[in-house]
Amino acid sequence: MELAQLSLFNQAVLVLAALALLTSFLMLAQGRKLPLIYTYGWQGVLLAVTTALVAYVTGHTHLYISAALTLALKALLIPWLLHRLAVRLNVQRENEPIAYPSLLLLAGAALVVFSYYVSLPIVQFAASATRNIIAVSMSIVLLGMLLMITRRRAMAQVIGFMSMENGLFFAGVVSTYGMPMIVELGIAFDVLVAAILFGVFFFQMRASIDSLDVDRLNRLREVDE
Amino acid sequence: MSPLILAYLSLFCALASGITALNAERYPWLLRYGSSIWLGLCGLLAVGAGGWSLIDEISLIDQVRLGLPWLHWHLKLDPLSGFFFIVVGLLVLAVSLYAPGYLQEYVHSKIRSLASLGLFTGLFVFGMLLVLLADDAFVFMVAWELMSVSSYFLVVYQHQHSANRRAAFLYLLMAHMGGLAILLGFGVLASFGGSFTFDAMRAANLSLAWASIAFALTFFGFGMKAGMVPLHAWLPEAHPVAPSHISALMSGVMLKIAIYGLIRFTYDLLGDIQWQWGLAVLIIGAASTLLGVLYALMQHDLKRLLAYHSVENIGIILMGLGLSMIFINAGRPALGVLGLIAALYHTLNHALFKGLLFLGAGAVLHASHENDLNNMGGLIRRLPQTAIFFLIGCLAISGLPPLNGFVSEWLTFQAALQAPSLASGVLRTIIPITAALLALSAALAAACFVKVYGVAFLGVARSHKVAHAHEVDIGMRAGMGLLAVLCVIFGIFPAAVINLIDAIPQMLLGVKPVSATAQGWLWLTPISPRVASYSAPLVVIGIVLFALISYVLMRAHPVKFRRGYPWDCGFGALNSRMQYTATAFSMPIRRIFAPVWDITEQIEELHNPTQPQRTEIIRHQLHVQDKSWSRLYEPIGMLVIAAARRVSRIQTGSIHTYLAYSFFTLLLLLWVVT
Amino acid sequence: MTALWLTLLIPLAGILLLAFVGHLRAAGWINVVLSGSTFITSLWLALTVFDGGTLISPGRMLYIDAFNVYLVVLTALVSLTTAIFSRPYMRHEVETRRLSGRRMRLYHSMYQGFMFTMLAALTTNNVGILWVSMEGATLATVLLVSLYRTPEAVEAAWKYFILCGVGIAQALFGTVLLFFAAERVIPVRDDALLWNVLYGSASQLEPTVLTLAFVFLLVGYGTKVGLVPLHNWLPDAHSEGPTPMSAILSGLLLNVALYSLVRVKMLVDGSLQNNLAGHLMMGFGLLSFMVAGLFLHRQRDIKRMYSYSSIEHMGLMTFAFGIGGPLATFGALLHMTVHSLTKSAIFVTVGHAAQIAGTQTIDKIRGLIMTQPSVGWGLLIGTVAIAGFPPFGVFVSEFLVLSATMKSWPWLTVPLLVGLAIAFAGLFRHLHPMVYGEVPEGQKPVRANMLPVMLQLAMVLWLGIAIPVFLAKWFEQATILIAGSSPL
Amino acid sequence: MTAWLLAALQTLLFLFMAPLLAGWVKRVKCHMQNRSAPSLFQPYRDMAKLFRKHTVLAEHASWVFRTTPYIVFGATILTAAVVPLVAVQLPTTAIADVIVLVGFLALARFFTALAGMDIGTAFGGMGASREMMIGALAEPVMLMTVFTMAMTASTTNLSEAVLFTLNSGLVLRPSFVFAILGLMMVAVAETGRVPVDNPATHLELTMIHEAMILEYSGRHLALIEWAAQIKLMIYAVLIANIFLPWGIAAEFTTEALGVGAVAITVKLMGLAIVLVVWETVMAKMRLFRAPQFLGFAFLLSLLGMLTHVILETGG
Repeated sequence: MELAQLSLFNQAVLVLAALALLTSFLMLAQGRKLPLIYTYGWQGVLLAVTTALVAYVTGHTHLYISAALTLALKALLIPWLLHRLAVRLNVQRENEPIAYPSLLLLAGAALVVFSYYVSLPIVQFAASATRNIIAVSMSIVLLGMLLMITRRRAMAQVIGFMSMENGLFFAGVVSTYGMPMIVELGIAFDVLVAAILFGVFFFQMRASIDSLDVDRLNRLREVDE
Repeated sequence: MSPLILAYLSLFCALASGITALNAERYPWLLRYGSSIWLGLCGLLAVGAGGWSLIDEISLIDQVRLGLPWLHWHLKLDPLSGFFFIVVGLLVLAVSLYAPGYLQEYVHSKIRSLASLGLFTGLFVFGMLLVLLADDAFVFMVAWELMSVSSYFLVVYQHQHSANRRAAFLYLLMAHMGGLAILLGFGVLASFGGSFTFDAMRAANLSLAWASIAFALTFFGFGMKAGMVPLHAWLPEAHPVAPSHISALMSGVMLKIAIYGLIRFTYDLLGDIQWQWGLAVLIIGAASTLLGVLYALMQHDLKRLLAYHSVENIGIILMGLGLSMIFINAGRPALGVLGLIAALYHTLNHALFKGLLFLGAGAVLHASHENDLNNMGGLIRRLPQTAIFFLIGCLAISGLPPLNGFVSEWLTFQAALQAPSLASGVLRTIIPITAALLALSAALAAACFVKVYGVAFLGVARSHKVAHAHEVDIGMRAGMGLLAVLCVIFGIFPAAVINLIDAIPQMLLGVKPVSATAQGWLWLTPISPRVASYSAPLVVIGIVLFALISYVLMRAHPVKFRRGYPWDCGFGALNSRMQYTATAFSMPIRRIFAPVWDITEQIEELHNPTQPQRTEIIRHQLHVQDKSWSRLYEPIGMLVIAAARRVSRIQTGSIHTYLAYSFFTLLLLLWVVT
Repeated sequence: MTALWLTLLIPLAGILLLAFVGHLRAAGWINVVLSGSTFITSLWLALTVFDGGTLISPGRMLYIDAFNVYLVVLTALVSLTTAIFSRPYMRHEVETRRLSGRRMRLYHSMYQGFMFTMLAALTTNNVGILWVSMEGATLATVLLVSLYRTPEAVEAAWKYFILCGVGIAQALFGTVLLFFAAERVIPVRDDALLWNVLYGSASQLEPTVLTLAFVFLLVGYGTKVGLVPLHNWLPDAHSEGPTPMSAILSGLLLNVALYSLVRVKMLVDGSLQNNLAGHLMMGFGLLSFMVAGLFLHRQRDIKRMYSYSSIEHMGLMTFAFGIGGPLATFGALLHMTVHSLTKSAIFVTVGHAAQIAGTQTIDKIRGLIMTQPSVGWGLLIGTVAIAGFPPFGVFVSEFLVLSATMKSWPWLTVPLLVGLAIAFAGLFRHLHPMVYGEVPEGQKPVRANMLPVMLQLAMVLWLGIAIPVFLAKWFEQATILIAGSSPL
Repeated sequence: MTAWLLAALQTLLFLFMAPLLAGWVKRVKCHMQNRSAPSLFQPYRDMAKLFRKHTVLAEHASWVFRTTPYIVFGATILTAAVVPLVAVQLPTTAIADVIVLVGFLALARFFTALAGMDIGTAFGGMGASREMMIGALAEPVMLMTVFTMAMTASTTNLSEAVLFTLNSGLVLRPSFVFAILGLMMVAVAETGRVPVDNPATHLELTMIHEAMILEYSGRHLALIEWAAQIKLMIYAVLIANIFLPWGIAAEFTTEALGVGAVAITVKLMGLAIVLVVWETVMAKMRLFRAPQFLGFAFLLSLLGMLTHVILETGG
């Protein structure tokens, strides 16, 4: 069913979802740390607004709470935490050279096509309004993983991990209008603790191998002898 | 009071002997006397139970509420297991007499834990007896591997030397693989029979293909444990390193439990036997016989030589079984029974004389702390009675007429000689050739044991320790004496033994070997008096008669004896180094059968620097290696290590590759599923 | 019901209590007392379930049936024995200056935290809460892995955190899809994630969505179980963390992950007609079994070697659950119990062996039997048991799994047997020089409490010889639940 | 009872004829090499002299050395009792068949080798080692010829085999031709005749059988020599009676026994001549050429068996 018949709010939801996907691509190509954190922040904002819109459109009041939670956690608290860490570890001006950025983006596009292909059988059962956004949410998850695989800096990997969590949260919102409240709280709490622990780990890595370059972490291997 | 109760009592005594030895650290006499008495009791009861069930030809079944909830332990004592009960019982009895004396030396050396020696001996005997009673695959496997594990702990008892550790590891690895193959064989039968009890397996009707697979697997498993040629490499490593009375038990009895397993599986569970199986068993048996004796000839470590020799005797037993399988399939059950009787009789004989020889080797080791033949010599004067028993053992194992080794080999020959009655021409040619191989191995065995006895006991002592050896104590001599007497008795009265054994073919094949003892106890006529007959008692009477006559004549014309120097071609001053050593003795045979071994021989001539042409010292180094190591065992080891190296490339250490692994697994699965 | 609440609340209280008092010398004893009381309440819980059948908490938040109650008891038991072992072990670590007092506080509270998350995962009725507690378990142990602050420990912790985080994220997506499929069928929105409700309406769930959900959950929880392509974090995490933690990680966490995987498989089997879930699990299980067996041959570090042995056994269990027949399931359940008991006993002796030799590299550990017979013999008999030799229980479960494979997939028994032989060769090749041989100079026995090892090996031996009737009935109820029919 | 008496008589006859055969061989050999020959009864005189002489024992010799001559002689007598010399259906042949006969000879060889090593000098060891090598290679050939005979006559009992060849009349069997040649070569190797070992030599390094009994003297040497002569006669009688049994007495009437005695003496003298011709023509082989010699003998007996299986039993 093409865009025209959808109500204005539905169209807005689709636009915001597309923008969130765009932020994932931006993060994929972004070398510097601070813009990376800000893009992640923007992705959080977009997801929160989409959730609020979906709540308004479908009338599921409890979605407002999870929207607020996302906004507070993923748009403000975690980016602020990461920013503070980047400044204290003075890695904010580091520019990580990304090998073959164009190839990476092409791979990202292929992932989006793949996740659309994978989510086809699910789509016809989904609720009408947010049906085809499931593919978008799945591709945000896969792009997050791709980001973690391709980046050498620990900070970039954390952000990849966090954007994956965003994708998952968005999938929950989109396909089933959010999970039961107790589960939402649990997930939010876990993500927060994970972020704190990442911070702790940054300092431990700095202390032990005095660099945040993940490729330096290859002492435990069995391939050479 | 039934044989089964006796069997349970003997099992209990075996366990008791293990447990009494538990605090042998503080009270060493507990191990030397306490557990040995229990072992002796266990041996007696085992012989009683076995004998009773064989004579009355009854088989008793029982269930014990242990094991899996739906598969309680099924136990059964029938003539076949009764016979093997006797074999185990006799040797355990002899070892229990022998052990106190032998362990005296272990008690004083502080570094080894006596408790583990006593405990695992008890468990070892318990495991063996339980295997014989097992009537379902679960108990069989539990007892089988209990036997393997406890004997592993005994082999690794003196674990200071790295060679012992390597031998023990190889032994446990091959025992484990053998066990797994047997488990798979039982699995095949169980999947057709419905459940793991032997009765269900007997009822299972398998297609020819599945039956052959099951047979191949169990033959591989039992053959590995018995020490068949391609899979024998662990035997000469493991048996010599265990304490001598344990290697006597292992070599004498544990190999027979593998033979029992093979007979139980092929004759009892599989039922209709194919001639291809028989041919395979015959050929592998012949190969084992010949290669076993050829390897044994090259050894100069006494216990290693005896261990290699077990490979030869197992080969003879396998040949007997192979022949009987071929005849049964060819519709000649009478001849099949003859082959089976020959195999069983040789099992009993081998247990006796191999046990005797190992105990003798232990006595020599105990007396002179010397294991290498090239340092022994002249022991007949230092250990007179051990020398007599060892001589009887050597005569028996070389298959010389009056003794028991000859009778079972003679029966195997008679079975082979009936080949013309078979239909297929191929078999008619192969069987005589294998029989010729058996003859060659018997003669080589005689050569080997002339070497052993001649170098060890006769001639002049080659080392100081051996020159001052002292006779072993009464217990050890009693153990050896018992086995020697049994060897002689079973050699002189074969007909009586065959009467005892004929309950087994009656049970397994439904045919009694009536003709063997038809002519009364005096004659042994396997097929018919016309075809072949051998009367051992008359031969012995002839020898005794001749001895009397010559004694009387000698008494009549006494002649003085004078001791003089042996002929030394006039050079004078012969010393002990001029005698033929074990390596020298086997040199001709080594040069004839050279391709059988990996021989590395070096002769270094050290010249005096001042006069280059005069050779100061000539050093001869010889290393004879079993060919199966370089052909079979090392390649497999290399294969596994190479595979492991390739596989370990997965663990590259970089987190990106790990993430990539899970990412691509997810994508692959998603692609597969949709 | 009170037993259920107590079993959960005691560890929770433990976290807070030990957070303050963890650095004291008595902390070890408090830890033991807490684990002991959890074990007693879990026994009490087991008895109530054994008589009264499945138990659902009033708020339908907790759900106990035959399957997870035996895992709860097993978890509590192994945590008790490991706590007993960890008291002297950790004091030795503190004395030898490898750990500071402050970190002991973190260690003890996280120990109880780990217990709480695992018990919660086992007892919860809500799939979402199951995911949350699995994530909680990961978070609790990640700090323990990097307790020693060596570069290797930090690296292992980082990899453990990232890989398990990514894995768990997949599982979350799977849970979302599960909820998506369930929500369409179950009217009440809030109990669309409850196990008992889901089982009730399993047949109406949409098959295609469920397959996708199962794939994500398989990859997610499979990472936690340590199936081969996803196993890379496991050897690093087990070898770098403190030994008590490796014992629990190896003995219990893998079981809980497999428990959740089997729960999902029961659900998926209900709706799908074909046995796709079973085939996938068998494929992964067999692959892990073979590859881990080969890995054993190249190990340098003793704890890494035994962690690969855990991967191998988890592979065997996944394979058995994959086959799915009553016999295979009974065998897998028995194998889970016996493996946990033996593996944690082995890790206890490995810990003491490492302390005796002062290092974890296999080449430098020599003559254990001579230095300290209890440790040497414990390690030897433990490895004999884990290698699957008969008198011990591992052989019985392997015997059952092999006979089940022989019935349904005869040709698969060959790789199984080859795998068993290779794994056995790998284990014993390294064990032999360590346990036997002369004592290297300067090697002194260590203060060690071998009671837990004796206790657990005796239990494994008892299971090997004769499975007690009540345990058999327990497993039988669980098998009926999972596979539908009873093996007896 | 007369059968047992006859058997005893035949054994005694066997014992006392053996030195005569040895004397005859010696005599023919000397004529062949146109040397003046000693009298036929020289071996008897040597034996008598040796029985009266004192015995000198090596200083380290144990009881094995002293009892070996009696055991060797006893075993050889038992073998002689079993082999049908003049008559066939004797009860003693039932005591042991051909394989047991080979076993007795192996027993004798075993103890001689042990005695050789008992002295403790290099020669004893060398002789024993070479004797066991030759014995080991000869036994399969001997048994292969026994198989050929047993397969044709479907019995291993000597008298039954002789009766079978007797009753089946003049039949030319290729397998028997090969078997005879094989048995002859084995006989040469076993009794230590020329190509393998030179009985008349005193050069220690070349002799095999002589080296083992180097230290014997007096009564022991007499017994050992006698046993060797009986062994030579046993092989000759085996070749003669099994493969060319014509003339042997089938029943116990006096004229049949007379004819049998005459027949066997003629056959033995003929065989002796063949042996002597063989020995003068051949020269002693190097020790490690003996395996080829015995390998060839094994090939002959194997061919004998194969021809029997393929040709004679009709596939």
